[in-house]
Amino acid sequence: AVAALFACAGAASAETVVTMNTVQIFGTIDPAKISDYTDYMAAVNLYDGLLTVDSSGNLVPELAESWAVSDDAREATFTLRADAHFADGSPVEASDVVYTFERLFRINQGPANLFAGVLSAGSVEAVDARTVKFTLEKPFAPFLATIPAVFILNEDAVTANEGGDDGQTWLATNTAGAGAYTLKSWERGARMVIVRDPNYYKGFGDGPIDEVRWIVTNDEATVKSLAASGELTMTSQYQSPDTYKALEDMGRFNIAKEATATAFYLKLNTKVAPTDDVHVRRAIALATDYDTIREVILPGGELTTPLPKAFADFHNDDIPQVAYDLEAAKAELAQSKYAGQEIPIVLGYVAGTKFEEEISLLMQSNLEQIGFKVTQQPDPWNRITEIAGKVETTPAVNQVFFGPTYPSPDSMFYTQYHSNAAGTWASMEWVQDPEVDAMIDKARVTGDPAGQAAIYKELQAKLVDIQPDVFLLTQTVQHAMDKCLTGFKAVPMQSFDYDFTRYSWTCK
Amino acid sequence: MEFLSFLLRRVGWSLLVLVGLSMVIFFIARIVPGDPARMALGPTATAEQVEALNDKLGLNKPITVQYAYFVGGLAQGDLGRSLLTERAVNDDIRDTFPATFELVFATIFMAFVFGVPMGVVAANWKDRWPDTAVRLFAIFAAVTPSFFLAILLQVLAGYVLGVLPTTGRLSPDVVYTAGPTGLLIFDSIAQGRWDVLGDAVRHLILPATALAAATTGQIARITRASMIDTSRQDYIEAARAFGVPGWLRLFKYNLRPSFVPPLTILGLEFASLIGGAFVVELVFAWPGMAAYGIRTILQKDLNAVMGVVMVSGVFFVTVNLVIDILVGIVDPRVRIRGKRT
Amino acid sequence: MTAPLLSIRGLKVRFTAYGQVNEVLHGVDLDVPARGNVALVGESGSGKSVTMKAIMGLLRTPPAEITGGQILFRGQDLLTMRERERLKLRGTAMSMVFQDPMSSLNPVFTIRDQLATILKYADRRLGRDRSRAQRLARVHEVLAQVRMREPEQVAAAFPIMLSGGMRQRVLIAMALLSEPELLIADEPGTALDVTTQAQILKLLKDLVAERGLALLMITHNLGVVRETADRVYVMNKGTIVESATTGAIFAHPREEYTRDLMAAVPRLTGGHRYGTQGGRA
Amino acid sequence: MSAPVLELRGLSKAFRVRHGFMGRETREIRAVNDVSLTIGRGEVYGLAGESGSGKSTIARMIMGLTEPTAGTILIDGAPVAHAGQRPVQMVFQNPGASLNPRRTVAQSITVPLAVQGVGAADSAARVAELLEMVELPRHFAGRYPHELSGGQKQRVAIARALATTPKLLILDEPTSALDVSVQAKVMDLLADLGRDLGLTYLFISHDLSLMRNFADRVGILYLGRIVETGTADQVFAAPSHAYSRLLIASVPVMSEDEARARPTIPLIDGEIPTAEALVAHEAKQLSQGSKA
Amino acid sequence: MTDAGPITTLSARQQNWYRFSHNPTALIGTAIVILAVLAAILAPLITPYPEHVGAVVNFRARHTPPSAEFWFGTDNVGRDIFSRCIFGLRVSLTLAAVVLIIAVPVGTTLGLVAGYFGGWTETIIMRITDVALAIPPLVMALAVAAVLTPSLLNAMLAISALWWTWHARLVYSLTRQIRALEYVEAAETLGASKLHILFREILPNCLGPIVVKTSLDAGFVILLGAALSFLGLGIQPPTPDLGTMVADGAQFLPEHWWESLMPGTVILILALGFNLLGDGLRDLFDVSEQ
Ligand SMILES: Nc1ncnc2c1ncn2[C@@H]1O[C@H](COP(=O)(O)OP(=O)(O)OP(=O)(O)O)[C@@H](O)[C@H]1O
Ligand SMILES: Nc1ncnc2c1ncn2[C@@H]1O[C@H](COP(=O)(O)OP(=O)(O)OP(=O)(O)O)[C@@H](O)[C@H]1O
Ligand SMILES: [Mg+2]
Ligand SMILES: [Mg+2]
Repeated sequence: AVAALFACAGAASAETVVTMNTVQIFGTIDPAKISDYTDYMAAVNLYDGLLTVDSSGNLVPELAESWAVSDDAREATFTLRADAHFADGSPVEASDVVYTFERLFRINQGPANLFAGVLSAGSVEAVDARTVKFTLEKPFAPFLATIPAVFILNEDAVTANEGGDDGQTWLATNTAGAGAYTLKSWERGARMVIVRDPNYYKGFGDGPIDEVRWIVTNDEATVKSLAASGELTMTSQYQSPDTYKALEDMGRFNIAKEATATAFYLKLNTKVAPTDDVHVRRAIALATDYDTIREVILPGGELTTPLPKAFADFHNDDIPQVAYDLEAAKAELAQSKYAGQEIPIVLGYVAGTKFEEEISLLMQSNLEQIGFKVTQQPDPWNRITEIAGKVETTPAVNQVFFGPTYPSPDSMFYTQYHSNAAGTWASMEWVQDPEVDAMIDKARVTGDPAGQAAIYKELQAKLVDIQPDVFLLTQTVQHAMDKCLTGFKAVPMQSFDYDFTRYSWTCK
Repeated sequence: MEFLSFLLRRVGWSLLVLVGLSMVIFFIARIVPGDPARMALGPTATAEQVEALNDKLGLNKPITVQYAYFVGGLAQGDLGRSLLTERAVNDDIRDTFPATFELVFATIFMAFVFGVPMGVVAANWKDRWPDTAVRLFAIFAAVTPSFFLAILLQVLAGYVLGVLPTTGRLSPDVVYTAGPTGLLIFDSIAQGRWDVLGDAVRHLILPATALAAATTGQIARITRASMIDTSRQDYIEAARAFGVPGWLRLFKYNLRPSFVPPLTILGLEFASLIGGAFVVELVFAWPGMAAYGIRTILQKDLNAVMGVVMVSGVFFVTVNLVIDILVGIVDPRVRIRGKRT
Repeated sequence: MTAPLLSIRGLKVRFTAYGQVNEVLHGVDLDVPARGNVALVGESGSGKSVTMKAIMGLLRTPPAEITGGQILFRGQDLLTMRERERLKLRGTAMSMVFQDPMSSLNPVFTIRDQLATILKYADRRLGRDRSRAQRLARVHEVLAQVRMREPEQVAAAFPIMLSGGMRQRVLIAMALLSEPELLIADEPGTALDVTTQAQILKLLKDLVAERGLALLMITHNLGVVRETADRVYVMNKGTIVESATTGAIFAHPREEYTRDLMAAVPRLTGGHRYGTQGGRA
Repeated sequence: MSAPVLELRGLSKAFRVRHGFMGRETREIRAVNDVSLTIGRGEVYGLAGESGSGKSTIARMIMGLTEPTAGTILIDGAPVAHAGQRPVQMVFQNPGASLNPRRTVAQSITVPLAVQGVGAADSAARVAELLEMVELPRHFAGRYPHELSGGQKQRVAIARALATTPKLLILDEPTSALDVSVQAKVMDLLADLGRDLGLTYLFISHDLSLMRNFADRVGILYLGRIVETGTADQVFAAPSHAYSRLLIASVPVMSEDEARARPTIPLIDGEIPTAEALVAHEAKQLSQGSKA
Repeated sequence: MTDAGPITTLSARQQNWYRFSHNPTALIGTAIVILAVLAAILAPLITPYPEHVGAVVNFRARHTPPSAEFWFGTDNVGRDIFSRCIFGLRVSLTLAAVVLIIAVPVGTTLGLVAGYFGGWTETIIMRITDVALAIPPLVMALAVAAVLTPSLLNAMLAISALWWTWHARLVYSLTRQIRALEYVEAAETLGASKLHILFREILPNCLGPIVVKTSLDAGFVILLGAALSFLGLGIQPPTPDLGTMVADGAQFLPEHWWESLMPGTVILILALGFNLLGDGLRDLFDVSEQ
């Protein structure tokens, strides 16, 4: 007993703490509202969903141990794990799942949009305590892929704190999930600390992470000095190359590089001059110095179509990489209706983002060589969201990142190219092409993966042909990580790679 | 009596200023680009969802109706909900204001404690080396942008010294929930938590220094100029003739009549620092209202923007009222002969 | 005869402005014996105030510059004395009444505050031990001595609240606070009504007679000189042109300049109405 | 004598002085108490009195720098306008304070000239002329106040007031800092101007010998009230109020003749009495006399 | 007759010039400012790489430390920082000069008027000032940025719209203090116009603090310009301005220190020049100084 006591005390003092910086603040931890990358980072640790996603984009069981989809793809049934329980010890039951979805539909924010026209109140039923059945209003092939985005709430805990607003106030600062971690403290805008729940139903592997501290800072110097003082364990994925270099030089860090499913585009507004002419768009693609961008400015992998190669089964490998060739660009431009004159063009990007400014300058210097007259237009993010709302205000060229919110190509195509999704920063191309819409819709109702793949490959060819974007690169994420920390693997679903149950501390 | 009526009048006017401010800012905040509902919901949200949220927030009502809602809420002390944090703006401000207040207060304290004596020293040894030193320092301090200084201090502390913490208000392993005021220094003293006090002060030093430099420089320069003007007066000479010692002459006889300009600048700074603290707060991950304000503005989180501006407006108006009264106290001539028909 | 308390020898002062030099004192000689009651008269701008400031060490250098001479106080040359030593004398051993009552009082402190501070540091230099209450009592006492009707209230006032004459009396009170040996008064009675002036002159005379104060009074009022001073120095254009006992000088002014001065004094009996056609020369 | 240039009717001024914490207690100082007087065109009215008796306050009220608590001020028979629009000028008691330290002598003197629309060239000439009038060398035009002696500042102030020809000129101790020979010249000048231009003066001074030779009529102010008024000759020859007698008796004089001309004051307790003591003494005697 | 000899026979203007030209700091300040202006005008002639101001990128030479080739090093896209600093003077100097030329007179006049007249005038002006001061600059800038197209002129307007308030407040306090003085009363009784009293009697006695504040402002304005560029208002890349260069370079601290330190030093020297000049002007107005 004495030994046990000592062991305990020893363990307590030898807690493994991971301190990570994040560049944005945590907006919310309410599963019905989480929407961005940072929100998911916290939620994926604090909550569990029915399914989750692994690094190859496969769906893997979490609260549900098994699931089945009916032949007509209109019904999905999940069976919950018998041993699954919430942080307060109560078991996870089908009614909790029903409650979670009903609440999501009522609030109609966050992941709710994934189910618009697919599920609504009453579509989710508890068959028995451990079985839930989803009835889809229309066939929706990517349905299963959207399931990990919804985290299951403890109905009893929330209704006890309902407070007239579906527990929104309460869940803004409290958690009621079955996740591996619980919230310890949260200073909005500055810091969040979560601690491991030793009773987590799935248990932990070797060298589990006991505590995770996120420090909100987008300042490179802060990150460097945190690292220098030994406080930092892991950086965000958004540091500058210099910072990675500096941290690597400290000796304590590994720089982990991973290709992701996030693509980086120059979105060309197909409805305004001069990018309304496909020859101009192709000329821009030819005048892009891919190597410099991918190797010097923003390390990244090849991107030949709108779809990153991470979607291996769906990627059209037949399309070659465009080569940087100013002569060819000039020739292409000569075919456009703007040929023979100085062509004014606006390059938009997010103000204050170093690499975007660099890319913009690089584009400017190349474009001016082939006869464009460039105006730079850096805008703060909020302004970009506004100008993206109208064709006329959307600049001709825009630098935009876009990554899948659920592990299906649909996430990439629908949001960016479908007419129904027009008017957001993700669709600054204003493609609005009936053919494209038809292909996206068709893929959505095609249950069989091979059939889907065929449609998506054709769609890629079509999109490359009309060239609404310059496909700059697929993002390579980099993290400087303490050499003792292992387990990071990129997952093609936002922030699921920061699920700290997947990490371990290998030093003693 | 007279003072009381003066005070009441000024408070009344201050309220009017706040009403004016609320109207101006209400309008301005709506000009700021961005669709709040769209930004809150993200790019994948459907148009219906955006519409629904706009409905819920009342953002598609005429602006006058929106303003009436806002004032109605304000009258009940309710600033509405923040889109960014999904919480009541009141709660957000209650959480973040003390941190900013503490920072600003520490800054003003430093600016005052260093700036004024530096100005005095420079004026007294005009054109000699202490003056040159102070002037150079003041110019350096005044034109070094606070973000630059913040980063510099942080790099210095992080790389070279490693003694002072570079982020947050308290170390993560200090277990403490702030008391009623939310001001760590004050609460920890009230509760006798000396360990917390020490930790809080150590956290405060770098951000406050980064923020204080420009103000200190300004105060030093203005104090110097004003002191030199006053030192020409006969009464300073008279004090010398009666053997009043040099330091007293300097810090009392000369400083007090010279105090109106530094006081005014200090008052202005006090308020504007709340707005300017955000860079420092961002660099030092300081959980303050300035950083919150910036985020909400960039997200066009209208309720939160209004809340932050109104709170800092109240603060500003109060500080300037106090300054105006102090000017009267510092220079009785303003009071006695100030009123004329 | 013992050496005088204050003795000025060949004092020369000049001002430099914009690179141009302007000598205003060309070698002033003047003695004030202990218990002496000396008057310095002379036309406006002749250098009286500058002489006095030189004695007190208040000339601002630059622009002023003492280019020659000695100022001996108790036989010691003030001009070569160390500043610290000199500071010890000011306000205690020697004291002065300023000419301009308005600008010589600090506008932002009450009279009481200013007087008590001066007294406190005079006490400190003299090693005198007095409580604050005692000092305030002394302040009120001196204010009463200079014929303030309500000393407490005057003490509580800011300078701006006092009339010209009251301010001048405050300045006199300031100089008398710590019972100096030498008092230099620059036109101490100009802003006072004659009754008060008479009383204050009497007070000063009494101090000379009873306490052994040495008084150097600068004035334009020859009537005042006649009724108070023992000895008169007449200054013109930066030099002393004549000096004699009061009786002698009023009986037989030697210098033309002195005679002119006396002739210009208006008479209480009237008969010399102003205006060139009014019959005056 | 023609219509009065200045008429004061029941003019009073009480200052409220605040004491204590945040000025909770107030006390009244009755600086001027029910003063009435008239000054006719071309007349010189001398106002004398104890220091602090309210002379400057009266002057300030006439100038519109201080609001009276009661009473009216009529200039040329009409109630007065704002300060600066009154046809009145004043030489302030404190020459040092009434000159702007940042303005040269010439700049200060040109102020009233500019008001009259005198051009730059003319006004330079006029400045030189005015400086000459007050016995200051021409080159003083470029000096700043701190470079002047007390008397020199006072002369600049006089020159400035003379730059225009106001209906009424208030002189608050205009020559207190001047030596007698300059004083004589300045007074001559003022008297000449008064006669030639028909100026009216309100002349405030402690120098009663000077007043005797300058004023036509004299008023004696004591504790904020006019206790005696009459022609200069009357008042000086036979002062009727106890305070006036004390005042005249205290004038320092140059000769024995003058000393003899001063009224004699009864000694109280073997001393020259203070003003209060004397006034109280006479009042007592008066009441005893009436009883007897 | 007084004849203490002339102190000086110089006119007020000659005296001012004397005081100014005998003040070493003022002369150094003037020299710095004149040099900066000259450098800005002659930038194309005196910079080694004038083309680096335009659309030039050279990623091979990025982040080069200071050397004989690049005196101040190169920035993140390989442009010569020295050349950009000198060209940056153009924008920064214009910005500072125009803003201060608009804001200081406006603020000063309003402060004078409010402080002197009191009553309703004071209430209205100062309460409007309070409202304007209470609006966070960033909110204001964002709103202006939303309405106006990005250009240097609009940036200057936006900053001026914020800046006058500071001077209004400062001058207001000073005026309240000075209007109680006797020489102001004297001028009033002399019938001097309000204009004269405000600008000739009161203003010269407030100039010390105003000049000092203004000369400090020059540096602040240049830096605020950077914040505006960040918000998309103001000057657009690749045109250089010093404030933006400092702000951008700060992201590369401490490794590539020259990228923000060099333009920072230029601002510093410029500010030093303005401040020394300001001190010189202050002494110029301080007539008892010789
Ligand atoms: N700071 C100064 N700079 C230049 N000249 C000065 C300065 N102070 C005084 N003077 C000049 O020195 C001379 C003597 O001045 P001082 O004040 O001693 O005269 P005064 O005899 O006291 O005259 P008054 O009786 O008018 O006060 C005057 O001509 C005056 O202009
Ligand atoms: N602003 C003020 N506040 C309070 N009391 C004042 C104020 N101004 C003047 N007094 C008081 O009013 C009374 C009259 O002052 P005033 O200046 O008129 O006297 P005076 O007759 O000119 O005296 P003197 O001959 O000494 O100049 C004095 O008791 C003075 O203290
Ligand atoms: Mg003198
Ligand atoms: Mg008076």
